[in-house]
Amino acid sequence: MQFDLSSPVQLTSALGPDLLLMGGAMILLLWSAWRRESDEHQRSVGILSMALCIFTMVAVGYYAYRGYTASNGPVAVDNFRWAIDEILLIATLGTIAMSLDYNRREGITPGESHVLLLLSTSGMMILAAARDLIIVFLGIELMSIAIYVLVGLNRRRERSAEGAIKYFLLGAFSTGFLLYGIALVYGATGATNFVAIKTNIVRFNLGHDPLLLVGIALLVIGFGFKVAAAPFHMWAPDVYEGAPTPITAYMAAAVKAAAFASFFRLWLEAFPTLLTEWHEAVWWLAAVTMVVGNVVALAQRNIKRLLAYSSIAHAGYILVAMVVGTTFGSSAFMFYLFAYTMATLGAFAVVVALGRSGEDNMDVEEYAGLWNVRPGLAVAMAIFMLALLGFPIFGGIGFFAKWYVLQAALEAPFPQTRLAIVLVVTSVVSAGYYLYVVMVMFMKPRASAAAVPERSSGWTSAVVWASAAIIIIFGLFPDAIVSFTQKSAPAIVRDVALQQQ
Amino acid sequence: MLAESLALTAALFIIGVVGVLVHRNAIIIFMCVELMLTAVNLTFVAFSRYYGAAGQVFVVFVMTVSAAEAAVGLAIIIGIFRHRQTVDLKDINLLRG
Amino acid sequence: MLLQTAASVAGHTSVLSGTIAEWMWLLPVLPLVGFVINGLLSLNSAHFGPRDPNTPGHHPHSEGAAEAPAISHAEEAGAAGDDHHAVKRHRWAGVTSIVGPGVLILSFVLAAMIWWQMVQAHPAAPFIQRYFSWMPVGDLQIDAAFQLDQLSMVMILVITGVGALIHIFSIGYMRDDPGYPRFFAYLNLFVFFMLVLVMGANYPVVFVGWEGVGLCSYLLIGFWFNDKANADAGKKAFVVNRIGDVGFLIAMFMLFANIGALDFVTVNARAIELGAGSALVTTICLFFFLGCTGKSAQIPLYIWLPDAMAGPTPVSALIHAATMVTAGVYLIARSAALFSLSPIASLTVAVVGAVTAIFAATIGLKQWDIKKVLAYSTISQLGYMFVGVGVGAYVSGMFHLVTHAFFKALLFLGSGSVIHAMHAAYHHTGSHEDAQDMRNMGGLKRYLPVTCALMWIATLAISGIPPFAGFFSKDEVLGSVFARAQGSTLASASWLGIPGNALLYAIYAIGLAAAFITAVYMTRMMLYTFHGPVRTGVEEEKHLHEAPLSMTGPLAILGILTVLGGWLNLPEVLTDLVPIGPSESLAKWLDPVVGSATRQVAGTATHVTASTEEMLIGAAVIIAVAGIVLAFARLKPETLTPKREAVPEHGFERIVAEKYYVDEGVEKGIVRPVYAVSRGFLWRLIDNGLIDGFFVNGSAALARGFGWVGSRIQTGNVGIYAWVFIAGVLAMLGAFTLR
Amino acid sequence: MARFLDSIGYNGWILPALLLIPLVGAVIMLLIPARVSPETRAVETPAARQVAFLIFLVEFIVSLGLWWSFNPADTGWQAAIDLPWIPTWGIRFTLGIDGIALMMVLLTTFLMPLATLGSFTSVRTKVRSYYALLLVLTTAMLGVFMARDLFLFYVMWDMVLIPMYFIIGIWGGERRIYASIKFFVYTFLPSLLMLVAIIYLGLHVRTAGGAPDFSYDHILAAGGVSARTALWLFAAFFVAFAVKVPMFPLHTWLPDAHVEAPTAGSVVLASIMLKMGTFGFLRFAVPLFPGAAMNDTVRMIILLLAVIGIIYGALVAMVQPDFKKLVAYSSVSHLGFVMLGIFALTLQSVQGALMVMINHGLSTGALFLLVGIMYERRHTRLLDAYGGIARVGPMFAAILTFVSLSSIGLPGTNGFVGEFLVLIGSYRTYPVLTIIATLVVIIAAVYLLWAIQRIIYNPLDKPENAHFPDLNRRELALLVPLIAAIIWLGVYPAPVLRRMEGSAQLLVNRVQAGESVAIAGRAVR
Repeated sequence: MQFDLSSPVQLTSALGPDLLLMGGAMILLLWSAWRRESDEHQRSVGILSMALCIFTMVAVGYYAYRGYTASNGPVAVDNFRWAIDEILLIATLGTIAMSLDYNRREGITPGESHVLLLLSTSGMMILAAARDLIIVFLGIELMSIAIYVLVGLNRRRERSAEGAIKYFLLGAFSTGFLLYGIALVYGATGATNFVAIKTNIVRFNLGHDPLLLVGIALLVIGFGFKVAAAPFHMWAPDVYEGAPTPITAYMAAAVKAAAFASFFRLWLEAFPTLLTEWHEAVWWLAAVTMVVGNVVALAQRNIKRLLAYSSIAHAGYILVAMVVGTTFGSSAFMFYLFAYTMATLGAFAVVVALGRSGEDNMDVEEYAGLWNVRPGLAVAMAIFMLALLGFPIFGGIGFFAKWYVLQAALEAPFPQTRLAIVLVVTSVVSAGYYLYVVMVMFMKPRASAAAVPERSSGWTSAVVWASAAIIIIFGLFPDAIVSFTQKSAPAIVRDVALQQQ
Repeated sequence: MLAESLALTAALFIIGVVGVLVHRNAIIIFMCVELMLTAVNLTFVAFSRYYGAAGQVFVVFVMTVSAAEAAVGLAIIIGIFRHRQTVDLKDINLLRG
Repeated sequence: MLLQTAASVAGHTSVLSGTIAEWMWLLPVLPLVGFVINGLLSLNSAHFGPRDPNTPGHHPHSEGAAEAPAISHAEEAGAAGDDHHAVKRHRWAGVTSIVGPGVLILSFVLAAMIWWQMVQAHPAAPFIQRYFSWMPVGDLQIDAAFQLDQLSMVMILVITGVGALIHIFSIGYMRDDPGYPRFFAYLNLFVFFMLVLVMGANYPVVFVGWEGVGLCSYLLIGFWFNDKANADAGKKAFVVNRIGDVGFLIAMFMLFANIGALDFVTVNARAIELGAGSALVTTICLFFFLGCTGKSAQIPLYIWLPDAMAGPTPVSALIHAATMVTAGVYLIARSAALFSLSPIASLTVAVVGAVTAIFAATIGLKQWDIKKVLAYSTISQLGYMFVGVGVGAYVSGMFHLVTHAFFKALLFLGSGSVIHAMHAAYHHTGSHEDAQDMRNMGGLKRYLPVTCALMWIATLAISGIPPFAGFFSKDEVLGSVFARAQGSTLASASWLGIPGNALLYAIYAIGLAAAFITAVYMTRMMLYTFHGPVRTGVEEEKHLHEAPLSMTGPLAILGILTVLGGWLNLPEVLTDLVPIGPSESLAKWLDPVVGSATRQVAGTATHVTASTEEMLIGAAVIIAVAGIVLAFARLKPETLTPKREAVPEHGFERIVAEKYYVDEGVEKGIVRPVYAVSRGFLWRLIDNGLIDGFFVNGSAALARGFGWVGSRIQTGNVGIYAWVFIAGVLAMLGAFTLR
Repeated sequence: MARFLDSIGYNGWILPALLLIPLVGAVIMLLIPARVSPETRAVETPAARQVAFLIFLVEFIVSLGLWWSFNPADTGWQAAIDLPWIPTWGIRFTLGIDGIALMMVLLTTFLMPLATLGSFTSVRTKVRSYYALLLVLTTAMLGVFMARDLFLFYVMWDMVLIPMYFIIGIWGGERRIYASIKFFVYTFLPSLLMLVAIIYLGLHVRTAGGAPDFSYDHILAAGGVSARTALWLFAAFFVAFAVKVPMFPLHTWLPDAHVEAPTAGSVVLASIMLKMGTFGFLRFAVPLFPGAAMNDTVRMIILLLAVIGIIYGALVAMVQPDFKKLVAYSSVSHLGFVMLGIFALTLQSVQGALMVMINHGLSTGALFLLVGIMYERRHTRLLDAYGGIARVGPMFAAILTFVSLSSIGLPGTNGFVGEFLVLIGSYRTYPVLTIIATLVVIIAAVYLLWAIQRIIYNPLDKPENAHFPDLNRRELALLVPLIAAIIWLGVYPAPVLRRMEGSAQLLVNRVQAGESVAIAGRAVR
């Protein structure tokens, strides 16, 4: 059926899953505030939140299955949104599972942490749905404010607090630019609804209106900050290192995904006709991000920082899919997000599993000879590293992600061969640090003094093995996901793509 | 009329940006960010004079959100102050490299 | 596989098909079997060699010491314990003594039977047996096929005959060596490859033998490998031969590219398509000849042969005198059809041969090592053969090849028995004198009468004194040079601007000169070895004694051959004077193979007039006699001092004694520079420095460097981040607005 | 034999079976029960190596049927299978072999058991994983030779890297970490460039459904990229393969990788993985872009590099103090012959190139096994540490000499057949280069004879060599098959040549045709 978004009731039902998650989160919040803080408490809250996530996933699945559509309005109802939602929820699920163990180890007792995650996720879901600049802003803020808190969650760790303040200040700073951009676009086009913006641009032929262009530029900056694209990435390494590891995973996976989703939708729905205008800039953004992320990662010795830079690099790869700006690009984008989320989640899960209280052992060298003591984790970590590297078979789905993006880049109306080359070369550079991790785990002898890391409880391992399994299985038979992602382009992009070809 | 107001807001925004760039005290920086947001709000208001209510609505949203942001932000700043007895960002650089 | 296919492919129509000749594949297979048996026996490590590393192989400054079994006893004894006279024979020595020579005798018998069959049948065309397809690739069809004709028959007889004798000799000579089975394994393998060489029906198969014999000579020269000098000599031989082989290969490539086939029948048939005297055929022939210079130790590739004397003496006799080194001559005779088309190539062959003949002869004058003398005389005699085949007198070349095989084998084996005796003597007294240096010999005729007598026969033969074999063959060669000078395609051709006939006269003169020198140094060798006072030493003298029958027997047979060898090809002038036998029998025998080619070169005038020929013969004999007389007159064995008191020569003598410093020149001029460049420039600079250091690791380091810089910018100070952010903002605004 | 194979539908299942057996084997390896030895706390799996050997043996025996089931007359794909894999991307799981692939497959399955046998005593730690990796590696290599889909080919091509990376990095020598990462990056960069080219081709040729099509046959049939584009694509493929081969300036990963890798690793690297490069040229780079590959300039450059590599490799090998490095550089020289043969592009030269590929696999494989044997006994590979070994180890000496001779290319051994055919074929098209290349037979003799002289000849003056044990049964068992193969291919290579001739001829014709087309096109333009 088709929602008529002009009617409040139908709008509400169109937002069903998001509201479900939000409402559930509120209830959980109350419930968790009800009882005394204790580890058992935070665990039960966490488990309930996970249940809620799964419930929401089912709801999303149902919506997708029913193939709802909607008239033009503040929110979109299309597969793109559902796909993103599922990815986000998977990431949240994994994060909560990790934090269950992590919080116990770090003595973080308040159960609200999980609820905050849920709230942030609901913000992301709204962001994924948003088809109106106001909603975009709300989504971003709902997401970000929760994360500011989560980063500083571990009050006892000074680094945690430092990360929080850095993220907060810079985040607010960038929000300013984003908002200003929104304001200017609004000023130039007189609309905040994506489709309206597009139509106005065409109608009044605003192709070269400086106001609009500056607005778009500021929007690029705002989103660029959220997805940690160079040169707006400086916060990422520090914040990722400072934040509690599960939250880092959450930021690397979910935040990036959500921001990208909105970025993508905005660009393909509102500014497709300006492709020639923004293409150049985003091209360079992608290239610079790939280079900076990969090259600087080479110098990292702290696993969390290393993964932070790797996530920056991957933002670059995803931007390549954006530059393409076709249906193909969007499905490639979706596929890549999925693969990337899985690998990142898994990698951080391993880090959590191997972490010690106070996160004093984040140095990669700590993993020396890991293979001898915890072969399972070592192999899993190797899989994640190879997946991030985009290596066939052993890297499973990671390779297909890269393959898909490359294919999209080369299939674009005007093929992005140069960008593809940059992508390829930087990927080789990335081998320098991904394999460094592998090398340390498998080829460095374990220091005799080093203690054998104690087995982490089931939840983290579950995340590790689940993501590993998904990576490998879909790495052998990616067809299901491929066909799904091919369906999941933003509704409007399709005809855009058609226009272009 | 629009041009002047836009110029004013732009000036305000830039002042805020420069403030962020030159100051090292977390609180002041945050104030400067707020200044930027205010500039944006003014922009919305200015535009909404031509396009109707949407801009005004937006301003309301922004103000609410920034209020929430301020609350969280100050909490975070206090959090760091607990650890370091300072909010001078120059000294807050454990995380680097 | 070889066997079955051989049986199945018997359907070849030739006068020889269905006869004993069908079994010719057995000729090489027999030695191969011997090789396998002996080879397996030799792998019995307990007796592979002296086992105790603390008794170093041989006395450093006596290469000769490497020779004798006696020394090997010493080592074995040293390994075993105190008893210095303990002889530790290989456990399987008995078996080897039967198998090793046995297979040779068998294949000689078979060869003789086949030869008799050929005498009966007189096949005009070669008898070819095709066993299986070796390298079938498109239009390149190379079969594993053997070819039997008069030319290969001669070679087969020489190889198996002389080979058998030398094998028998080796029983006595090598019996007490711990590596006895290995020795015979190598020897058999050599005969196998040599037979493949002469029986191959196409160039690639010949090449198999060609390199195979090279391999065996490598293995046999380095037989006593635990002396570095020997191993080096072996390596040198192989490498220098390889240089020649490159020529052989390239010649084959050119043949295939231009004729499209490599088997002799087709090549001979279509050689003319290359165009008589064309540059192409000349190039092909010259490349082939390069191969020959390597294998047959001609200038410039002769340098390996003297060192090859490091091998056991029977090896020197078989490989480095009788058979392998003559392969080059055989190849040219085999390719007569090609060479006869190219006067320039032929003249080159002749010139190189002549120059080598005189050059080596002069060096021979000053050598003290008895085997070195023989080595250089071999080189010089090979020069004669090349002169023969060079001037298109293929028969004379082959003739000299055969006779040379007889008398040079005799000389080597004789020197072998001398060295054998010397070693025995030195070993008994435990002295470490050089057993091969003539200055330590003298007066041996008293102790080694048989050897002495037989070696004198050979000496006279090589010096060209009638009626010994060498006289006839050498005279045949020189005579045909003279004949060609008077009228032939060569005479009318011009070589590097020199008119052919002048050149040929010069070659003839050089030949005579070389003959004279030959007579001198051979006599010198005999004098110093067998005559005058004994310089061996008082104590040693007691132990000098003649070799056992197993060694003298073959010597005797070779002696007979040396005497009668001339009858193979008596010149007509002689048979006209005194009817002592059929004339020109070898020439007639080889006519089906090389006749046409010879006529192609010589036209009608194959021989000079009888009167001229008598004159030439006279000159040759006079020269030879003069040489011997001079030697007797000038050389005073009495005044000679043993090696240890010997004073080094001076001036030109020194240069000659040092072999004109050719080896040193090669070492300094080629070997060292190549190594230096490879190590210093190619490996260190290009490989490690430029490619690896600069490009590969350099780029990696560059990336890491940038990474380091990037992470330094990440100071942790938010202020900086904001600035970077703003920089990005400005860039972005610029990207959107400035166009 | 052939009838029996047909009766069991051999051709229907053999190729996937060959890919599957090692994978299953790898799983089996990991399932082998391990016990922790009380004293050394080391995980011990005594059965592992035998099991691995058994699996490889089964693989070889199963693969042996191809020899008979292969029909030399048919130049098309044989034992072909074609299954859908990722339809939405037009990627299919298609396998098949022609004469060239046949020989490569057999070479692989023949060498792997020997390589396994060769590392029985040398690999003592983490045995199970070691053999599991070897098994996976086998699957990948076989996949490279069998793939008929460019995507599948690429996946297999890269799949080879990881096991080898671990084998070098975990069980390698002192500088193993450097060597492994160098090997990986060195080969990974160009292979990704090739990936871009592959995608480009796949998009250029589309299926009926509009999805990109990576089927080799279709791409081959389609052709028709502009000469300029073809040049770029060829360049991408060229770099990927040239590094693997390795061709002259891109060879420096090889000495490190070979020297640091454990014995089996070196054997696999030299005998099979280098062939993947030349195979790539024969199967992809040259036939897909005949215009570009046979473009006079390109061709001349490649031939020059090949000849430089031939001479350069030999000269550098000549001055190596380390025997393993020497053999490694000699590989550079040998593979140069292959490149010369391929790009001289006459039937003889191509056939010769194929022979050299096989022969190099056998001889160099044997040499590396011998190096491994030496190393196990004396724990050094420096030539000067040896001398006079022939006295104490006659069998070792005899075999080393023999193998070296085959590597030198002595007639009667396989080495000669290959080099002879390459040279005689190349002479027809490039006489001068061929003559230069021929010179290497001298240098080859120099470096190898000098090496073996310093090992087995010369005085036995080092006490530690005095008790150098001769080959034991296992070592004989793993060397004798190689020697047999060396003699067989040297004396009677006709069966092999006959099986490869069809494919070689097809390749030559195809390229010459394509070349002429390209030239014609240029003329028109």
